[in-house]
Amino acid sequence: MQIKDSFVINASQEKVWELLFDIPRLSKCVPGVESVEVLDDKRYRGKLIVKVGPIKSEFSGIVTLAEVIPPERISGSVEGDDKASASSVKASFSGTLATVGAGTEAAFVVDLNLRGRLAQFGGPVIAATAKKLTADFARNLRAQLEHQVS
Amino acid sequence: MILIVNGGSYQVQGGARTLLEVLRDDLGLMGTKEGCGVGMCGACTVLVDGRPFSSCHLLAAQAAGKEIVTIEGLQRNGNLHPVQQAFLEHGAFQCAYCTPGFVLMTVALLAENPSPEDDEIREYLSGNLCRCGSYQNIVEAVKAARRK
Amino acid sequence: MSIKFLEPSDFPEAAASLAEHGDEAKIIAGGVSVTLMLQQKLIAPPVLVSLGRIAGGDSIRQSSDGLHIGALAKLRNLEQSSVVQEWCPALAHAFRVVGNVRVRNQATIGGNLSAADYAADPPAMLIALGASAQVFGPDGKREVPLGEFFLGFYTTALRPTEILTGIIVPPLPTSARASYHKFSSISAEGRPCLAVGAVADFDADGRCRDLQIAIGAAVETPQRVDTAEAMARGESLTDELIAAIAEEYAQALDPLTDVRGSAWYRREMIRVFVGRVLKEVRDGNR
Amino acid sequence: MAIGRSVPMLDAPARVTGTVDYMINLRLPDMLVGKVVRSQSPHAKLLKVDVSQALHVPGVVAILTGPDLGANALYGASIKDQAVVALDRVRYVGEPIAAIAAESMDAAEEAAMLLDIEYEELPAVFDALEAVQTGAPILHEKYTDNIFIHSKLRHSDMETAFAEADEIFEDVFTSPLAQQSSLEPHVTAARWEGDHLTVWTGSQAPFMVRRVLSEILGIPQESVRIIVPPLGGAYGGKGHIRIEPLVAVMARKTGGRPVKFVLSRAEEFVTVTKHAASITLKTGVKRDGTFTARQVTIYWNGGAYADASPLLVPQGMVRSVGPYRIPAVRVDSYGIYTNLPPAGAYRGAMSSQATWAYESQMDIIARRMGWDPLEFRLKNLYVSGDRFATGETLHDVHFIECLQAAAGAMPAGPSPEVNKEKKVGRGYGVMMKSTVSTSKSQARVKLDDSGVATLFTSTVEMGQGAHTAMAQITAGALDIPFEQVRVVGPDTSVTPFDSTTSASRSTNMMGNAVLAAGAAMKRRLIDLAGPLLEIPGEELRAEGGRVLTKDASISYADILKRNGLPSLEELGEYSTALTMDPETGQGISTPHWHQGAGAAEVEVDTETGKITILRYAAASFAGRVVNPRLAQLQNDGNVIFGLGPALMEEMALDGGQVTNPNLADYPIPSIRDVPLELISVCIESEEGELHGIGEMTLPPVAPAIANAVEDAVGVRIKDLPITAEKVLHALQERLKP
Repeated sequence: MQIKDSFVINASQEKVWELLFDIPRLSKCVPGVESVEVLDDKRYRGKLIVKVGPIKSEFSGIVTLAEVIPPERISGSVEGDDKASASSVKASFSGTLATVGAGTEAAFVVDLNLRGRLAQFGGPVIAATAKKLTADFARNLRAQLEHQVS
Repeated sequence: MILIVNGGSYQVQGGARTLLEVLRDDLGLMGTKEGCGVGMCGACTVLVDGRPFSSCHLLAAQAAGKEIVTIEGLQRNGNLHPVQQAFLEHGAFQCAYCTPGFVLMTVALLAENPSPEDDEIREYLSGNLCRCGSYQNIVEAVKAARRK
Repeated sequence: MSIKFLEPSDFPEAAASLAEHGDEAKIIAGGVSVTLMLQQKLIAPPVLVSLGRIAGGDSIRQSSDGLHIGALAKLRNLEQSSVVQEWCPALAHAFRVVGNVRVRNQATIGGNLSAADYAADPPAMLIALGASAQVFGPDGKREVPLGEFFLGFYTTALRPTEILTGIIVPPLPTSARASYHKFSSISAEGRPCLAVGAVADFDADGRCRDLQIAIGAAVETPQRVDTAEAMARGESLTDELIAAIAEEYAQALDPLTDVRGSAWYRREMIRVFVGRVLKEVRDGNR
Repeated sequence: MAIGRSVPMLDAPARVTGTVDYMINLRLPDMLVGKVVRSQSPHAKLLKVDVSQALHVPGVVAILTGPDLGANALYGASIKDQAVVALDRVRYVGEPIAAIAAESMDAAEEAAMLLDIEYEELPAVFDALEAVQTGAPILHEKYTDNIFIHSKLRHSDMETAFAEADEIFEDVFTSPLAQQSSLEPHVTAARWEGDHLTVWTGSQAPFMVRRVLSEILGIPQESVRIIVPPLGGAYGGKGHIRIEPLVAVMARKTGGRPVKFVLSRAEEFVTVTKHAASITLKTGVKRDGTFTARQVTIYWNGGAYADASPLLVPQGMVRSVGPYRIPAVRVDSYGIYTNLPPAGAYRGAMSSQATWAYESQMDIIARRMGWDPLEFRLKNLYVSGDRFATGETLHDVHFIECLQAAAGAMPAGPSPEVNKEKKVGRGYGVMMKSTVSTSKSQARVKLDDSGVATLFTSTVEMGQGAHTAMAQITAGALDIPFEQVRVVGPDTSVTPFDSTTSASRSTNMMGNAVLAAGAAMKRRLIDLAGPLLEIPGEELRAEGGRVLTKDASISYADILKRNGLPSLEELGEYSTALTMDPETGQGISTPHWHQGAGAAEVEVDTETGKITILRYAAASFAGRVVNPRLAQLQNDGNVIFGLGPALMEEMALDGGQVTNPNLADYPIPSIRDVPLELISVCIESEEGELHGIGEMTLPPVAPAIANAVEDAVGVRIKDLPITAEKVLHALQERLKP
C-alpha cells in the first residue's frame, strides 16, 4: 500500500531540514511516539502507539536512513513489530523539500506493508489510519516551525 | 460463576473465556465446535434461553444463570430429538461437522415458528455454512420436521 | 488472563465504573465485537463493564416526541418488534439484514453503533430517519445527532467516560415513505458492499416536501449529501430528476475499496441504488 | 443386495448427535497444546530465532526451531525442498519458524510473543508469470528459473495442424489463489514411546505420511503408526503432507508427553491453497465444426515449496486438454515457485482450473463461428473407443450422455426475444478428469464365527460416505446382510496399505480390493465346507451367507465353528501402474475417466452485474452406484461447492500477506447462494464398474455460468471469480464506442 502527500510550511528549507534531524523535537511531531533512541547517524530505535478505534497497538522497531542529501532529500526504511497482536510493519519512505516562495514544500511517499493479525483490518482502515497519522505529523511539524520565533 | 447446561449446573471459571471454550475444555461437551471463530459458520451454535447464539463470540460470563442447551442436550432418555431423526432419515449431512449447528438452529426455528415457509427456512438457516454442500437435504429434513 | 467482570445495575453506576478505571475498562453490551477482539488478542482490558443487567436498557417504546430505543435492545428484538414495524418497516428491515439470526440475538443496537464498523446496516437507515444518540456521562446527558456520531473507522463522538444509552427516532409524517436497501456484492451472507437508507415526504399532489438519503458501507462514515437532497425539495420525483439526484450522490461521495468492491464499482452502485430507492419511495410500494 | 441401496451412513446417529470423534475432539492423558510461530516476511534470510526468554514462561515445556532438526530436515511428497521449521530462509508469510509445546494456550501465546526473530528481507515474487522472468528472485538455488516441474504432452506436428484450421482462437483464462476451507481445520497430535511414534492426524494419505515421517525421523516405517479418525471435510486440502512433520519432531522434545496442534482459520489460509493458474489455449477449428489442433500452456502457481505439485502438475497437463476429438495436441504444464503458501489439491484438482479454460473457449468459438454451443459440443465429444491425446484408448466414457442429461434436465429455455429483454441466458460445461495413475489399495476382510465380517481399510472417511460404501461392497462381495458388516478405519499398524483417499479413486480402487478380498473369502469358505458337506467344491457356491448346492447348505458361521476356526482373514488388492513418457506424455494416464457436465440458466442484472442462477442441472457418470443417496449428495454437494470458485472465492494479497483469512471476507457458498432449482443426475450403468464421483460436477459450474452470462448479455469473463463488478465493467466496456 502506497501513501503520497505533500504540504507547505512557511519556514525556510534549512530550518525544516534542521528539524528533521533534531530528534527530540521531531519525535514530538509524530503522534503516538513513546520513545526514540539514536543508535548511530543512520539508525534510530523507537516505540510508536497507534490507535484504531478501541484497539491500541504498540510498535517497537528501527528506522534506518538510506539517502540523506541535505537540505532536499531523505529516504529510508522502517521495520517494527507489535508482539501482542503478532503483527509487524515494514515501510520504505522518501521525502523531498523544495523552497516555494517564503516557505518550503515537503512531499513524501510511503510504501507501507502491514503484516500479521492487524492486516485483516483491510485496506481502507489501514490507509485511513496512515493518512490520519501523516496529516497530524504535518500539522505538528508546521506548528513546531511556524510559531517558532527565529 | 455458575453455568446451567442441559439441565445440569456447573461451577466454572469465566473471565475472558468464551462459552465455546468453557463447554469444550471444562465440561467436555465436544459436539459444539469452532469452524470460523467469527460467528459466520454456525458450527458453535448453542441455545441460550431457547434462542440460538454463536458460542465463539459469547463470553461464558454473559450466559451465566441462563438455560443453555447444546447438541448433547437434545436427546431425551436415549432417543433422538425429532429434528435429529429428520436429519438422519433425509441424510441431511456429509462430514457432519456443521450438523449439530444446523440441528440446533432448526430446533430454535421450529420453536419460534412450527410451520415456516420454504423461504423462511432458507433465510433462518442461511447463517449456517456446510462446505460439503448438503443444503438440499437439510432443507428437506427441516420441511419434514415442521408441523404439517 | 484474569479479567474483572462488573455488572452495574444502571447507567450512572456504569459511567462511574468507566470513570474509575479509565482506559483499563471496556464497555460490553451484546459483546460480539468485544469478544472477537479479546479472542484475537487485539484488546486486553483488565475490567469489563457489562450493561447486561441494566433494567429497561432494552426498551422499545413509541411516544409523541418519537420512537425511543434502549441501547441494549437486541437487533433480533428490534427486527421482530411490532412497534418498530408500525413506526417504519424499512427500519425493521435494516435490522433484519444484519449478519445472521445468532448475531442478531446477541448484538445490541448500542453495540452496533458504538463499534462504528463501516460495513454496517442500521446506521444509514437511522441517519436517514434523522435519529440521534442519547449519551450519558459524568457531566450528565447529551444528545448527538447520528449524522455527527460517526467520526471515522471504528471512531465515534463518545468520550472515553460516556455510554450510549439510547436512540431517538423523530416522528415521521404519515405522508412520509421510507426504504432501506442492503447490497451484498459477493455472497448472500456477506456484509454490505453498499447500504442506502431513504426517507421522503410528499405533499398532496405528490411533490417531494423533504428527502433524506444516507449512504453507508461504501464510505468511511455514513453520509448524506445536502446538495442532492436539495434538488428534490418541492419537486415531483420524475425519472429524470431521480437520475440527476442519483448522479449527484455518486459524484459527491468518495467511495472506498475493499474485498466487496472497488471505489469505481461502489460509485456505480451508489448511482444505481439511490435511483432504485427513490423510485421505491416515490411509487410507495415499500 | 447391499450394493445399490441408500442405507444411512454407518455412524449416522453419531453425526446427528455431535458425537463423531473428530481429531479436534481428541484428548490424550497429560497432553500438551502446540502453537506454531510463523514468518511475517514473504522472503528473508532468517538471522536469529532466540528462544531463551520464551523458554522461561511458566507452562512452556519445549520449543522447536531450525537448529533442533537433524540431518534429514528437508522433506517433500516428491521434491525434498521443505524444512520441518525454517532453517536459514523463510519463503512465504506464514511459514513455520518455531513450534511451542505448553501446558496451556495462554502460556504458548505468551512464549510466542517473547521469541526474538530477526530477518534480513529479500526481494519477493508472488505472480507465477513474473517468477519465471529473468531477474526474478530465486527461491531455491537448484531451480534458477523457479520452474520445478515442466510436464510435456507432444502428440503430433502442430504447424501443419494449425495450418489446416480455418480459424484459430487464442485466449488466456485465469483462476485465483483459493482455499479448501473445510470447516474442521488441520489437527495433528503425536506421541513418542521410545523409538515408536504414534501420530493422530486429519490426513487423506496416512501411508504417505508414514513414509515421509520415517524418512525425516530416520526410523523404520513400522515404528511409525498413523491413525486417522473421521474428518470434518478435506476436499484435497488434507492430502499429501501437511503439519505432521512439525508435530512429530516437536513431540520428540516433550519427553514422551503427547502434543496436539489445532490450526486457526487464519492459519488454514497459509497451510495449503488451490493453485492460482494462468492457462493459454490456442485452438484451431475448421468451418465444418471440427477441431484441427490445440496448444495449451499452463502456469501453475505452486507457492514456496513443491509439496504436492510434482504429482499434480502432470495430472493438470492431462486434465487441461478437454473431452473433444482434437487430432493434434501439445501441452506445456509448468509448476512454479513463488513466495506464497504451498498449493495442493483443491476438490476437482487441476480440473477446476482447466475446465474453466477449455469450456469457456468452447462458447467463444461457437459464438464467433455461429454454431450452437450445445451442438458444437455433442458433435465433438469423445466416445468410447476414441484415442486420447496421450495415445491411450478411451473406454467406458459417457460425455454425451452426461451433457444430454444435464441439458435435458433444463426445461425448454426462454425464447431468444424474451432472453434478450430479460437478460436470461444458458450455458453448458463438460468435464473430463483423470484419476491417480499409479496407486494401490489393499483391503482385509475378517469373518468371525458369529458371521460378522469386519473390513479393515485405510480409506479415510471425510463425509463422502466411503466407509458406508465399502461396507456395502463387503456385504455384497460376501453376500451377507449389510447389518453384519463392521468397518475399521485407517490405522497403519492395523489396516492394510492404501495410497491415498483423493482424486475420487476410493470407490473404484478400494472397492475392487474389497471385491477381491470377498471373492477370496468365498473360495476359502467353499474349500472348508466341501469336506463337511462331503460335496466337491466345484458344485458348491456361496450365497446368502451360506455355502450350498441345490439340496445341502451350511452357514459361514457353522463352517468356521465346525473347523474350530474363530475367524478367517483374506487380503484383497487392486493396483494400477501406469506410465507416461516424460518427454511426450504418451502412455496411459489413468485407469478410468471421470466425467461430469452442467447446464446453467442465469439472469443478469445489467445495472449491478449481479448474476442470479435461475436453474442449474448437473450430471455425472457414476458407473455402478453403491449408495444412491450418498452419490446424490456428492453430485449436489459438488455443484454447491463449485459456486465458490465460480462466483466468490479469491484470496486477497498485499505483499504476500493474505488480507482476508476469515470466512467473513473470504465467503463460501451459503444456502441463499444456491439456485432455487438444482437438479443433479447420476448416470448409472448396472453392469458397469465401480466408479468415483467425488468431484465430477464441480469443474463445469464456473464455465457453465460464464457461458450463460455471455448468452444473456454478451460479455465474456475470463478471470475467476465471476463477480458482479467484473460483469458490470465488461458491460460498460462493451457499450463504449
